[in-house]
Amino acid sequence: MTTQKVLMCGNEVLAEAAVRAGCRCYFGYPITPQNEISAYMSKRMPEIGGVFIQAESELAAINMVFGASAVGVRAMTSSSSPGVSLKQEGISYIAGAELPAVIVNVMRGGPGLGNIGPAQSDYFQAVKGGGHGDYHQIVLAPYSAQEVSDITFLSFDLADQYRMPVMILTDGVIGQMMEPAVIEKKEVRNLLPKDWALTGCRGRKPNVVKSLYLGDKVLERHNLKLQERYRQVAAHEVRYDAYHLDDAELIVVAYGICARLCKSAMNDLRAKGMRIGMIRPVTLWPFPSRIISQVAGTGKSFLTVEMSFGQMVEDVRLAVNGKSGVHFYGRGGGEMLTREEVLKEMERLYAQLRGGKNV
Amino acid sequence: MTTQKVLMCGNEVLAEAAVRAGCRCYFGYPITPQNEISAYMSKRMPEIGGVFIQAESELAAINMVFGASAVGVRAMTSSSSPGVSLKQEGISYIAGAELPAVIVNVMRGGPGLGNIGPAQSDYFQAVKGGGHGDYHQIVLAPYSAQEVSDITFLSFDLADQYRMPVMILTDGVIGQMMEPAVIEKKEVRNLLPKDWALTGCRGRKPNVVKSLYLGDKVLERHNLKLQERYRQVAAHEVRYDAYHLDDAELIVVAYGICARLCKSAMNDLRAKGMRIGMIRPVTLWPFPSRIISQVAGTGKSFLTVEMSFGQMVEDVRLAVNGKSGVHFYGRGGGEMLTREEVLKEMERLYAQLRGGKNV
Amino acid sequence: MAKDAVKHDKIAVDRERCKGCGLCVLACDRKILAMSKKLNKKGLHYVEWNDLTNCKSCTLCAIICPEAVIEIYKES
Amino acid sequence: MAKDAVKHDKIAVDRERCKGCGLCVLACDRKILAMSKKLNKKGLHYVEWNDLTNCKSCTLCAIICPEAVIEIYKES
Amino acid sequence: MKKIFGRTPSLTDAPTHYCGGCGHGIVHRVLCEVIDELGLRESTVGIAPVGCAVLGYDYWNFDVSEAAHGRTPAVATGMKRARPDLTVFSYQGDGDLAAIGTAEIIHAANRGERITVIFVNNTVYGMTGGQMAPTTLVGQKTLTSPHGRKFEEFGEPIRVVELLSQFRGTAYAARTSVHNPVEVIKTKKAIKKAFQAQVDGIGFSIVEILSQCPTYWGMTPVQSVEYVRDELVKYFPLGTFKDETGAKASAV
Amino acid sequence: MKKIFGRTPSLTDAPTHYCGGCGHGIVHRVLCEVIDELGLRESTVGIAPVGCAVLGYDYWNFDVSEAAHGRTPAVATGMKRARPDLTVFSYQGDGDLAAIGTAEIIHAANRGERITVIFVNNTVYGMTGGQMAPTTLVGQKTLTSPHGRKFEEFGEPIRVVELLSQFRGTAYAARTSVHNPVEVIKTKKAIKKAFQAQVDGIGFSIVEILSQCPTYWGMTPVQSVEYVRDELVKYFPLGTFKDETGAKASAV
Amino acid sequence: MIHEEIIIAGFGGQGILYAGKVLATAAMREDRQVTYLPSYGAEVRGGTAFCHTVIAEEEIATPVVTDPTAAVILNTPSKEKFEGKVRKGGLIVLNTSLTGDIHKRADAAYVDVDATEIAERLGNVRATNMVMVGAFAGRARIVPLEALVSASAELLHGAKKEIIAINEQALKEGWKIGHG
Amino acid sequence: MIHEEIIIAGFGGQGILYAGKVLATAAMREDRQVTYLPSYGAEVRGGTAFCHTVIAEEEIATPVVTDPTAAVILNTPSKEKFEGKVRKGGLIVLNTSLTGDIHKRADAAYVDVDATEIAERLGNVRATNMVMVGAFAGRARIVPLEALVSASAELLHGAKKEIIAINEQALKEGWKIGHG
Ligand SMILES: Cc1ncc(C[n+]2csc(CCOP(=O)(O)OP(=O)(O)O)c2C)c(N)n1
Ligand SMILES: Cc1ncc(C[n+]2csc(CCOP(=O)(O)OP(=O)(O)O)c2C)c(N)n1
Ligand code: SF4
Ligand code: SF4
Ligand code: SF4
Ligand code: SF4
Ligand code: SF4
Ligand code: SF4
Ligand SMILES: [Mg+2]
Ligand SMILES: [Mg+2]
Repeated sequence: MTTQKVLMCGNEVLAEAAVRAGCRCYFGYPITPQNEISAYMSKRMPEIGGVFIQAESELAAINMVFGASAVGVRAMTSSSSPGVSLKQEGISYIAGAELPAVIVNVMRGGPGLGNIGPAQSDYFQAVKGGGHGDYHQIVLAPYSAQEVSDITFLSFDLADQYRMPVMILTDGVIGQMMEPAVIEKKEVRNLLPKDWALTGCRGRKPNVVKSLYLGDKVLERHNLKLQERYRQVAAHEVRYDAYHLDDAELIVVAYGICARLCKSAMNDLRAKGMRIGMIRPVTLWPFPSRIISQVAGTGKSFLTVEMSFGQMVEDVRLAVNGKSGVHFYGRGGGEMLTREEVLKEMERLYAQLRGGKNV
Repeated sequence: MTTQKVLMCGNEVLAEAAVRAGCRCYFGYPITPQNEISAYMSKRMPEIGGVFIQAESELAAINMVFGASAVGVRAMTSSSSPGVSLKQEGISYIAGAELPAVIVNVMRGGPGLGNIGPAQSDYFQAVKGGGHGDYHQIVLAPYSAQEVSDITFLSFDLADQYRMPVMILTDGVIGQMMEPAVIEKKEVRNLLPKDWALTGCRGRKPNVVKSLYLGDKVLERHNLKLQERYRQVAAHEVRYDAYHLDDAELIVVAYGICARLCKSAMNDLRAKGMRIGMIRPVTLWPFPSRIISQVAGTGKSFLTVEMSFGQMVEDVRLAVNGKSGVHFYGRGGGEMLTREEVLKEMERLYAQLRGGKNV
Repeated sequence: MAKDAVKHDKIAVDRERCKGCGLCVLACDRKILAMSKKLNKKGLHYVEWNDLTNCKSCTLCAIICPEAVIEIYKES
Repeated sequence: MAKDAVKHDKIAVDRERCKGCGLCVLACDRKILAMSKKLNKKGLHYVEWNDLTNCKSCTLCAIICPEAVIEIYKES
Repeated sequence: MKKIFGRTPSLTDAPTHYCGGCGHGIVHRVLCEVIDELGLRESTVGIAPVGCAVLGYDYWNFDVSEAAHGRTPAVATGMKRARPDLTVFSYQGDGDLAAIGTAEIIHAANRGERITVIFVNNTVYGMTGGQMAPTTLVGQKTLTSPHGRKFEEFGEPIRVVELLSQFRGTAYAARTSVHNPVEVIKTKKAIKKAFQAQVDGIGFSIVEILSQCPTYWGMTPVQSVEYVRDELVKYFPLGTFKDETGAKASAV
Repeated sequence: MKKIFGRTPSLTDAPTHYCGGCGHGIVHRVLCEVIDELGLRESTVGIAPVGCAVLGYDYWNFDVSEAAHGRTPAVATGMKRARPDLTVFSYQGDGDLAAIGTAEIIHAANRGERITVIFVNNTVYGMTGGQMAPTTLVGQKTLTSPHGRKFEEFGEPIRVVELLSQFRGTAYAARTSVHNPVEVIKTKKAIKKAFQAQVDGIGFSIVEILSQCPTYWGMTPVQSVEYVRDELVKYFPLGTFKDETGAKASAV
Repeated sequence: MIHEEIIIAGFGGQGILYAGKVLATAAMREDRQVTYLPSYGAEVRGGTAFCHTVIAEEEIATPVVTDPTAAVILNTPSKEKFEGKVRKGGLIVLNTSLTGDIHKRADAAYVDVDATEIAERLGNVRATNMVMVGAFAGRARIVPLEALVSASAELLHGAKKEIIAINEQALKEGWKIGHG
Repeated sequence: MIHEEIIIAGFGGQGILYAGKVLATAAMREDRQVTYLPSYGAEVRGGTAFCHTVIAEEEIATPVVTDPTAAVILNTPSKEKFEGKVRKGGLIVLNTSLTGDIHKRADAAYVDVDATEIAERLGNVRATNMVMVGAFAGRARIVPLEALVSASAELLHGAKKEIIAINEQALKEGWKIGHG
């Protein structure tokens, strides 16, 4: 594999980027629309002396990740919505035990078995915590094949740096779509050696990996440490794209595949003279609340566009905190939004805003 | 069993109330601090010709609930945090398949294995959706043994009426604490016959219970139907207690065991002349946003108190929408808040509010 | 059986539903069935027969058909 | 072994850690061990012995002890 | 001329979504024939798996439920315990039953749930594109075993009925196949026995059916049935592994 | 006088939290002795279960991980595949292994993971207060089988090593007990063989150890070991069910 | 206004939880507000067992007793743990058979009860808990003796008559000592 | 400015997805923006197979083609499904060997290609897809023939030389027809 431009589907780009990012263990279980990841890994891992296991279930897979990570090796699992629900206990354990791990959710339509269409309806699960307890995972949402690659490299570094789970939250279209990408590492971070890993206690005291904390306030202290780490992540790792915030009267907020449609529609409408801007969160947790909060008020309104019935919009509302109107447009159940309907909605809302009061 | 006052722990009150509410199938798996429910059911169910199974896992238990409910029988499962994480896929399926079901989460400290102390850190999981897809479950949070009983009766009716999962979200202290209660049904609802249930197709067309919806926009339509139902629930089923909202300058928002502490502290401080009020959500979903929104502004501030590092406070913020300051006080990791610390925090904040600007 | 099923007195096949798998052809030890060169609307070669005199209405072809599109008749 | 373990030349028992389960008593076929009437700080009857002459340092008592609080010595 | 073979009432008139030659269609038909012959259509609840047979409710003319992947035995347990008067069967693929659903099937069998399991073993994950399953043969190439399943890495195919027949709760366990009409007829007989075991309240019953997946075996339908006949049955012997219907039934 | 019996280095000096007479303590000790005798302490990673032995890391003087309830075989798989040079064992109770963790243990065995499983079967859920386990004897009263386990409702106790020894991936499978010193010694030997199988890369190894839980059997410690001796071993026979260490080891 | 927050502590097997329940049940039958909470948490096995009982006229804010008005202490480790925690002016009831009679607190009232010995004398050492509860109630006067006796019987329904009788005796003997 | 949104449709086994990938790869090598998306969703088996290819100069908003500028149609069910969907003034390439040559749209341009027959003549019916892609590209002129030929070879790396050669031939013959 070279670092020249390749035409691969998002799932394959993700798999290859993971390999190049040093992922040496992949544990999966079949589910559409992410099967290309397993298929790719089943060929690729043996080539580089890595581990591929098709686990007996998503539960087993996430716990294999726990094991590989506990002995200091970069590990990943991927699935789609129902399978990711099954991983929630495991993710909570990984968070509690301060292990790095990369988890991929290629979202599909829900709830239940739903369908295999592209969706963004697991935002809450990913961002608010589908597992139990006060924990967070870093959540990254790519919107192109190139970004799938970049984010995958980043995910492994972030996971190691902060010793916490990182979720790549994407959807069936990003996963299935082929688009040119250059798969190479772009950012370098200084990472500490994994002296906490279970590598055999030769020459040191035994290490323990655990999330059980007994005794008076012991678990609370552990939690406070985690909370402090989450604050650090929130302070340093927020990522987003912003367009035309200065003059925009309507700011669209959208992530992943939706953001592509919105950006294109925005460009068209700006060409017609409409002052529309956009914020595209790349990290969904930590959420780019600060920038939203900063631009809120000052005569701007927001439109959140999602392929769900309204999840991220809550984070937008929390950031705006009443200073501007926050509108929502979305579809769900595995239906893909079209560029045209998003454009129409933006146009309609913009006209309405201009026409009347600042709704 | 009579309807006289009994002294039982919350878990046992819940179990007995479920039986009296017509629950005929209970499927559990051991986990502290809710084991009294299983133990009680293992004795009680055989007495009334009901079903008790200790399932092989929480996953099996929630899917047994799915099965019993699909054939039209009232069914319940209970667990505590890690076990409830394992049920998330099943809950999403139940929601998608429009089945009634009652799920109990007696929360403990997390994340991961955590400890078995009382906690409120699964609020997000319960309320925002720990499973995949755009769905909701009704979430009820009792704060006394008596309310455990009342809410249990209500849960089965709500589940049947709206054909959706209902979660009783409580914690180790409410579950373990004994307190007098009268276990009897207090509200009557007109419920429709379960003509959708799988009871054998004699004399009718076959029924199907499913959450898979294939074809163009079919799943979206199903979701829109669910969304409409959720709006109905939100319009009709919000429950809360409110105290002194008229004159309060500081309004405390707390649920479950926390609300007891806060109420008592509020009473003490009011006796000292401080204008403190309180809202105690009984339904966490649908959340009592309207009342909060109504009283917000008008010179009032809010203090949310939780046994977590801040989860419900987001719903308070969303409801307040910037019209008032929203403060947070909480502890986590299975540590129980004390009445004294809550009182002190209320006092401190109240003084600060009075002293200066409306923070 | 759909209206446009092709019938004979011993056998009827719903050609439009036939998936052309050929399992019936394999099953018939009298070699009565064969795949048509023609395609049905789905674009699949369906099953057909030429001479049914030897057909003993043994139902073997129908028993193996995954689409359940074969009916068999016999003098009563 | 904790400092306050009660020692003899053939056997030593950490009485404070003894949980009084009596499995060692059962294991010793020479009936050398017995439960004390007295309690340790945890409030448990610990194990004791009277005459160790017959003790053959066979280690059976130590092998069964779930708390691993028995040490055995032997002339080398 | 009298019709001596046609569709049975429990089979709806819908065309299937299965690939040409797929064994699922054959199994559906004999299953429905058994239900009709036993007169159970109006008291039956079937459970469709997550797998190629997920649309079972389109083809079965009686009450049908879906279940989460692998959990049909738990769903069936919930149903049967709640309504012992119903006839409950769970229809499962090998990924569904022998991978993610391992715990559920073992415990349902061990508890002796009075349910019937129709287990369609095609040695791959059909619905998701032909991945390796717990029943994939050693050496068999699949999407996720591109060089063939290696014993050293992924073990041997699991023999499900042999395993389950060991539990006292299991009343009936057999393996059949649908690669030719004779085996189809045997399959039907086995399914009938399995349902009878349930109706008689004897215990858990299961029929494992070797079934061709021409698509993900990369074969024509004809090659695929020959592969069942020549290869699959070597590792997965056909036969009855447990049958307590006679003994206990008379006692009932 | 020379010390001929004392604590082994792999056993920390911490007092246990176990009830008096509990078998876990005995198993811990012999396990640690084996690790030391094989010189594996510095390359071992143990996995503590969710169960009474959850605090294993307090007692084991080597690297230890926790795992979610029932998932230790998956965690062990992840570890061993990632770092084949480590010695990995999973310590599990009967609730952990035979109920919630059924799928994980079966597939780890079937894949022939080079891990060692120490399976402490005390026929109840100790940590959560004495509920019925998959290994609870028929008739045995527990918190959730107040009138004794009924076969008709909950089946028979699962015989784990018999089941697992059937997979070709399993290199060593034995059942022992710790109800008297002789059996403790046998247990130690079995554990040693099991670790040796791992070290030699032969396959999956498991030792099931019958262990008393005086607390939830409602017995004194002495009664509890007698119960193991007189009752438990009748249903759970002691012995070696599979041993490929000799054959394959020489080939390695 | 009555508001008692009571810790009862000892080791497992001393019937600590039962003692708390008897007290709580008796108070409930007297139409008091009452909560009872067993200690559960980190250390399940070994160590001390204890429970929280709150008896009050007003709604009870929390069943968790952090600042006890009284401690009923049945063994030495519990004495070590709770003697210092009782609030100023509070009440400490000691089972002197096991704890000895050293009083570390000058700002609390003590009732010394040779409870284990009394129970043994009554024919069942397991009635120690009832002697202690009786002594506490005799002093604190928040529930009448009769209510305790019938609560004890109610909670033991199905038990042997002799045991019920011994418990009654134990409560009475304790009460006498507490009442002074 | 180039902006083509192309549907290629036929039945499974006709190499529909491969055809789309060849087109997309060729366009990428020409430094165009390009996306390719196989249809996935409800009906996995049976029915038509199709894919979406978008080739443009600007960033592509969505890979999902809802309003195609062109449809490359390989069989009758696909004709039924997509002929009406092509946008006004768009291009429809028909494999007349299977679809026949009836043109239902007056507001779209047609290219009729006897593709199956041509492919059979070239010695491999499976090259039908390349004939069709060639014809489309010959008409639409968004990628040069050479780019298609090398993309086809690139994607078949490891395949037999004859097959690659037949594909090349098929592209060329198609191109000629499209080019007109
Ligand atoms: C929790 C979960 N994991 C994975 C899937 C994806 N999935 C759908 S069907 C299937 C397995 C199909 O294989 P099998 O059970 O053998 O049935 P077949 O299609 O071969 O008949 C899988 C893994 C899912 N829907 N849910
Ligand atoms: C997912 C989950 N379910 C349940 C529990 C509660 N739990 C803790 S230990 C345990 C089982 C203990 O039984 P066993 O495995 O037999 O071990 P023992 O205590 O008897 O040694 C259970 C169910 C948990 N922690 N997590
Ligand atoms: S009925 Fe028998 S003989 Fe007639 S076509 Fe079918 S298989 Fe052949
Ligand atoms: S078996 Fe059925 S589907 Fe297959 S070719 Fe024969 S008639 Fe057609
Ligand atoms: S060493 Fe042997 S003889 Fe000596 S006390 Fe122990 S068991 Fe008895
Ligand atoms: S076996 Fe150990 S713990 Fe038990 S009584 Fe003997 S010395 Fe004490
Ligand atoms: S993929 Fe295999 S199992 Fe699924 S329908 Fe096609 S042939 Fe049947
Ligand atoms: S409960 Fe049972 S298994 Fe657990 S420590 Fe006590 S005796 Fe041992
Ligand atoms: Mg299969
Ligand atoms: Mg156990």
